[in-house]
Amino acid sequence: MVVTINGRQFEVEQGQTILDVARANDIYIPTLCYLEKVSPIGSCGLCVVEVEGQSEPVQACSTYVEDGMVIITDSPSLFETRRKVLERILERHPLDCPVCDKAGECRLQDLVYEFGLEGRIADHRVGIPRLQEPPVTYSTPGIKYYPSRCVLCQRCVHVCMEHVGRGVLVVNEEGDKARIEPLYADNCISCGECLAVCPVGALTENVSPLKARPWQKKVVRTVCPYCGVGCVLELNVARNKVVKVTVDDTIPPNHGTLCVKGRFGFEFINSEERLKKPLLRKNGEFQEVSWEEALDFVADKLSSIKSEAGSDAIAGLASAKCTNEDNYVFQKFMRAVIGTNNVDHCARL
Amino acid sequence: MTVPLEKVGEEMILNMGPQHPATHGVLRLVLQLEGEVVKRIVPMIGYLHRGIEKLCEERTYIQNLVLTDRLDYTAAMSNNLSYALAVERLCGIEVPERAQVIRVIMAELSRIAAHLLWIGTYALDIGAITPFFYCFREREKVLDMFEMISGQRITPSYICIGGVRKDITPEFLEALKSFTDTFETYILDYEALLTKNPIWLSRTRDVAVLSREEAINWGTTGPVLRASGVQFDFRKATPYCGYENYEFEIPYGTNGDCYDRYRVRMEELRQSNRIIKQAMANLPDGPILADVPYVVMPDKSDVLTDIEALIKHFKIASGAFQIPKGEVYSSIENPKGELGFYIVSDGSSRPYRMRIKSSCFVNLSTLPVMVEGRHMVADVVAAVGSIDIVLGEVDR
Amino acid sequence: MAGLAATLGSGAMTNSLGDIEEAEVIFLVGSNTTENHPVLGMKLRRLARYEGKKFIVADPRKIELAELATLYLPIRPGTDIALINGMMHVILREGWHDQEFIQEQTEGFEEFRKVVEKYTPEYVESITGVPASDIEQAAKLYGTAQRASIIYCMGITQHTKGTDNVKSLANLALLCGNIGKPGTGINPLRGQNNVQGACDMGGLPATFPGYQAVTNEELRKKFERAWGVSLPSNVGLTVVEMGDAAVDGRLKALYVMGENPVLSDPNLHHLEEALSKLELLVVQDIFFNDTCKYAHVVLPSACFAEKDGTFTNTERRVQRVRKALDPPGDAKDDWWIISEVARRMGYEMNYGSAEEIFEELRTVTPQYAGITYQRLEKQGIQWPCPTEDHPGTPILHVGKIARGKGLFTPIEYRPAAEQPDEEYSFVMMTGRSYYHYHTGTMTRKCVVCNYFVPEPYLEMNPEDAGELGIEDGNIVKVLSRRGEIELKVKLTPRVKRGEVFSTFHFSEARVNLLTGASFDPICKIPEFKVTAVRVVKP
Amino acid sequence: MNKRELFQYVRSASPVTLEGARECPDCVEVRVDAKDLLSFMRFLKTNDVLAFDLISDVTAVDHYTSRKPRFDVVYHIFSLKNSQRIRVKVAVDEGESVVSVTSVWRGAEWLEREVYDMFGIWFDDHPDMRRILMPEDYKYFPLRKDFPLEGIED
Repeated sequence: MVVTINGRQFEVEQGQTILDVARANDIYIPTLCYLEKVSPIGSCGLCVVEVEGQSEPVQACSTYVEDGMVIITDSPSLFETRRKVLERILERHPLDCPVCDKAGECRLQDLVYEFGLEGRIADHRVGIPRLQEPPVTYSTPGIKYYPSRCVLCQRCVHVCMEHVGRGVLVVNEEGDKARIEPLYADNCISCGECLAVCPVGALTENVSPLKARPWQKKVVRTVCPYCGVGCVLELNVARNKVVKVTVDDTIPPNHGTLCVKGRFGFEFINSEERLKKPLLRKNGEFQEVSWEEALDFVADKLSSIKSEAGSDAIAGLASAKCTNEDNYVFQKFMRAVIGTNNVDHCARL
Repeated sequence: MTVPLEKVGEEMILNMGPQHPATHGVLRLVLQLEGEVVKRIVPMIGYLHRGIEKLCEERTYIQNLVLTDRLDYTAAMSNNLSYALAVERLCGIEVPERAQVIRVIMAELSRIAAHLLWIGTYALDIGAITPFFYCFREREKVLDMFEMISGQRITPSYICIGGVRKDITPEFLEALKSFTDTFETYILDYEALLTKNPIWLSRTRDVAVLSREEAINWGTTGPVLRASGVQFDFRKATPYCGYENYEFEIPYGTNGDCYDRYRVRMEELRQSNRIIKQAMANLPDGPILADVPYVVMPDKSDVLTDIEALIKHFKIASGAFQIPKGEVYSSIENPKGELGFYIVSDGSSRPYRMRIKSSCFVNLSTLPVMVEGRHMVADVVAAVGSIDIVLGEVDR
Repeated sequence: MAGLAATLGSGAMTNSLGDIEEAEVIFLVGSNTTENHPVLGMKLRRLARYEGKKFIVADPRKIELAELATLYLPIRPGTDIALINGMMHVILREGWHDQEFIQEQTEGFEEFRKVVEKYTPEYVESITGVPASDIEQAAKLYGTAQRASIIYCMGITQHTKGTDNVKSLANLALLCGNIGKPGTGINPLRGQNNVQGACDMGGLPATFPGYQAVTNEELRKKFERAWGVSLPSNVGLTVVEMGDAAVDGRLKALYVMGENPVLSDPNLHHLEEALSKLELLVVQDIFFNDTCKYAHVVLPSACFAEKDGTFTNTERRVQRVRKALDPPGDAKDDWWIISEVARRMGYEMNYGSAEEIFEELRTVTPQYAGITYQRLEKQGIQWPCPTEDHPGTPILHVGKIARGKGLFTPIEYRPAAEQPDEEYSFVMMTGRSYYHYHTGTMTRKCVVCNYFVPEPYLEMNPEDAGELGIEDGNIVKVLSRRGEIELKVKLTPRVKRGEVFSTFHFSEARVNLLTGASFDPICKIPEFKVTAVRVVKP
Repeated sequence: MNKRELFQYVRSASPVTLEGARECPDCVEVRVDAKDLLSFMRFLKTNDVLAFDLISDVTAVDHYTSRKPRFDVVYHIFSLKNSQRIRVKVAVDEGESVVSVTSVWRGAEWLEREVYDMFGIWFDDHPDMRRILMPEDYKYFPLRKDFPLEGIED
């Protein structure tokens, strides 16, 4: 099957949408509600393109290619329609940018900036600024939900239904009063997928008290410390504290999906109860000591036990939570330094 | 440093500054004196070095605008103008007519303010107390006008990339009108005090002479160059902001001494006043900000009521814009001379390299030529004052 | 793991998470995936609900995937072997087995065949409580599928005959030739983030890094040359044996790194007695956990976010862990602490960075030989990866079984060590929950996890509770032959009659006080899944 | 004489081979090799058609790792006669030095001292080559790209 986009021919197969073909050949079509890992949603109407023989522009994300289609992805009238789409959203959008956690990484901001929208468009708009409405209770304490910021792209509804399979969120009521609602809240497993796909600040992270703008934080890719699936995630760090966990959709094994422990379980890193100093038990009581003293004590005690009772009187428990390097050094220590094979770890638990 | 007894009568090293009333800021002069005559003079600068050029590399173009106020803080508006012109030329932004005329008014007003401050303090250096109060009386009026329009007296940041931040109000025009009408007579008052004053003449005539060749060879610009007989002004040579359609002359001296520098600056007051009058006469209507959405900040009143403006404000302030890759050197006629900005952009929202060419820095380097072997300590004070240096711009 | 090593030659997951969707039928046994491996659980839920994959779920509890499964086998705890033998009996009877694969790729088929004869569906029904027709259907589903994958977890391994369970699963896979192809294989889901890595790195009493046996003379020579010191050749003690050795005084010192045995090990009274007898107990961890109460020295270490290194996940993928922030106070990297102790004991170990250690370990570990930090920059590589241009191995045993021939091992069903009787009438299973992780030192500090599951609980069948007059939310006393604890009851139809379930995340009610000392003879995994207990209303 | 004529003239009449010449929006830009810098500068000043007599600025740009000869010394010279400006660039690597143009324009003295002070590029036969803004004994060169913004305390 052959399709021409902006005058260039492309070989395509059955079942591809126009947006897939455009993205495969890096032709830019602006999108808002499009989400790769779920079936096309088609709720925003931003990705409209003109197809020869069709009177109305069609949505690229949900229109499948047919043989001989001629598609235009950019024209003044398309620009106008897309602007109208954005304006309709912006009419109800509150002036929260300075206090919204998502500002700086918000898809709506990028689009408005990209389209260079001016304030003078929607003349019938009432000039009263819509101030921030307080957050509404959501199905998990890990997420704050501001209904007034929602752009009704329904990405969260689709991801919760199709990708996660719990179907907690629904679109409630119609017209102006329509908004997303966690109707089946007890189905929620607080995996935070809705938080991850929300393009605006409607769903924002609620675990870390410290917040940071994109240019104030460092994003480090690492592996989740919990179960064996080994999801790859990104820790957003600001002022030596983990602020948020985000994830890259292209990296296996989890391809952009996390669970509650991966997404929200990072508070232990900066918890006050973390051990900060070596402790040595002196006449029954633990006292904070320097590294020198603690290490000397351990080394001397181990050496004396080794000489008195032999190497096999000492055993070591390695850890499935430490890195390969830690475990390698540990078993090398037990075998080469102590001289025993009494090394095990909790693989059995 | 205590001088050993047998050294008396021969050479003496004298440290003048960096804390000294006559050095117009933290300038330190090391004088090698033989009796009163200055054998050798070595200016030491850097006490007010804040590393503005390094700082500019870490901040976006919008944030750097605020730094430019702190260069020549006696004429902040024209610093902004020079920086704005450089960035606009880099991005190819067309500034609307009205904004250009407002910019001319503001640049000339800051020139008047800077020169009034110079005359006041220079007279004080030489010993004349009263001109200080006269000059600062007018300077106060100019600063009030700045405050009226931008809310700030010294560091207004009023001229921004793409135009000016606020439109001028009728009250401002009224104040400007009354100022320009009466200013001519006040200049006569200053001249009555100084121009023919015998003490003034003896302290400034033939003091710190800089010949025409030396002035050009040393790369001096502004009143120092013009006093040495070179009729050169960037507003005429490389016109910007529409200076070509204003009539004004370039005053210039003959033998390049302190007196000529004084006369050139007094004359420039008149010319600036003339320019402002012409500008006020044909002030066109229209927008005050260029219509370039991706880099020009929206007006603050819109930002508080309108989501598109708020989003644009947020994105521009947080440096989401991209200035095209390239480099530009643009300079204007600052009250002290040429203030040039050499900006190298790597296509991001932060300048890769921002070089600020300051005229005071180069003019100050001519001090040894003016003074060594010819003058005594008292004349050093007159020489330094006549160059009119502001250490903020010299040290950056 | 030992089971798979014996039958197939490699103990790790044969396929990878990425190719599970190519299976037509997925046999999920002993794994509550949606709770313990949530992201994989989501994928399985999608496969079941939207892509029409057929699921056979065998689990004593009616876990979430059971509701989506085409066939749910509510099996009695500890009777897995009988079920699998029953399925194999039907497959052999119907002739669905892959005759040609068995011919070329396996050995020991005939003896195995005789043992399976006896496991008719009716006989299996009497043992497992699963209706005969379901067993027939399960066998039909698995036998006739072109590609069928087996996924199992601790539900299979944590029994006195855990290894046998794994071996019988291997038999089932070999029987139908479900090996070495995408969407097939026997896939153990490792419980923790780097348990696969810890085993690979030789954190086991019997093997050096890369599963190279300690007893093998020539391999030991290799390590002696690498480390410049003579090495012991006797197999060391496992966790459980360490407890016994400490009690009778043979073991004097224990160095615990990143573990909390006082909560996670079975038979805790015995273990506590052992720990208090030790002359030296060193605990190196990120929190002051329960084991630290018995420790003489506690050393603060850096957590995963504060160190560079690599983790190996359940599908043998080695992935980079990067340092995001500085450790609190004086906490240090684990390898730094150990190398400092080694230096003080005369063995020079000065590593500059984790990368240096990795460079050394990949020279002695054949499976990791081709992996470097530079290659891991974008994404992980699945071992075995012998050379630097080798792309990694998503699927093991492709074309040929690693061990040469797949080994059929005839296995008889034996009941669990501790059967319920009139005094201890309930069978208790211990396991993990979705919101918490192992000994809870990490997740109990997080507000979201604590919000949903703040305190320990006991899952109980509503009818059982009714007979004993227990309502939902009551605090009950749970006793076993070794100890007793108090738990809050949570009535749920998920649990069958006569069975109860609890988790070991909570230090205020340590479930492992109840669990027994019996463990699997070969790989020493304790019997967590079957403990006879009595539930009493105080 | 407008910019285009100047551009043609400089290329044609230049005594040394120019490594590069282009017409930027603001002024003509020429790149010269370090060894024939002085002769080219003298040509610019003494040639009466060009008459580049006023030294506007001497500065440097640190390309750090993005280019091999790490630094570019940039001269801006202005002609009072033609009211035109020219930008002359010289590529300099770390540790290399450039000949001083104070013999052509005395005004470059302090400008070159500042370039040394900020970038560490030495200027040969300069009348008074030492730091100008930073203290005499300062060991680092602040405007280099590898110098941290918050400075180095020692």
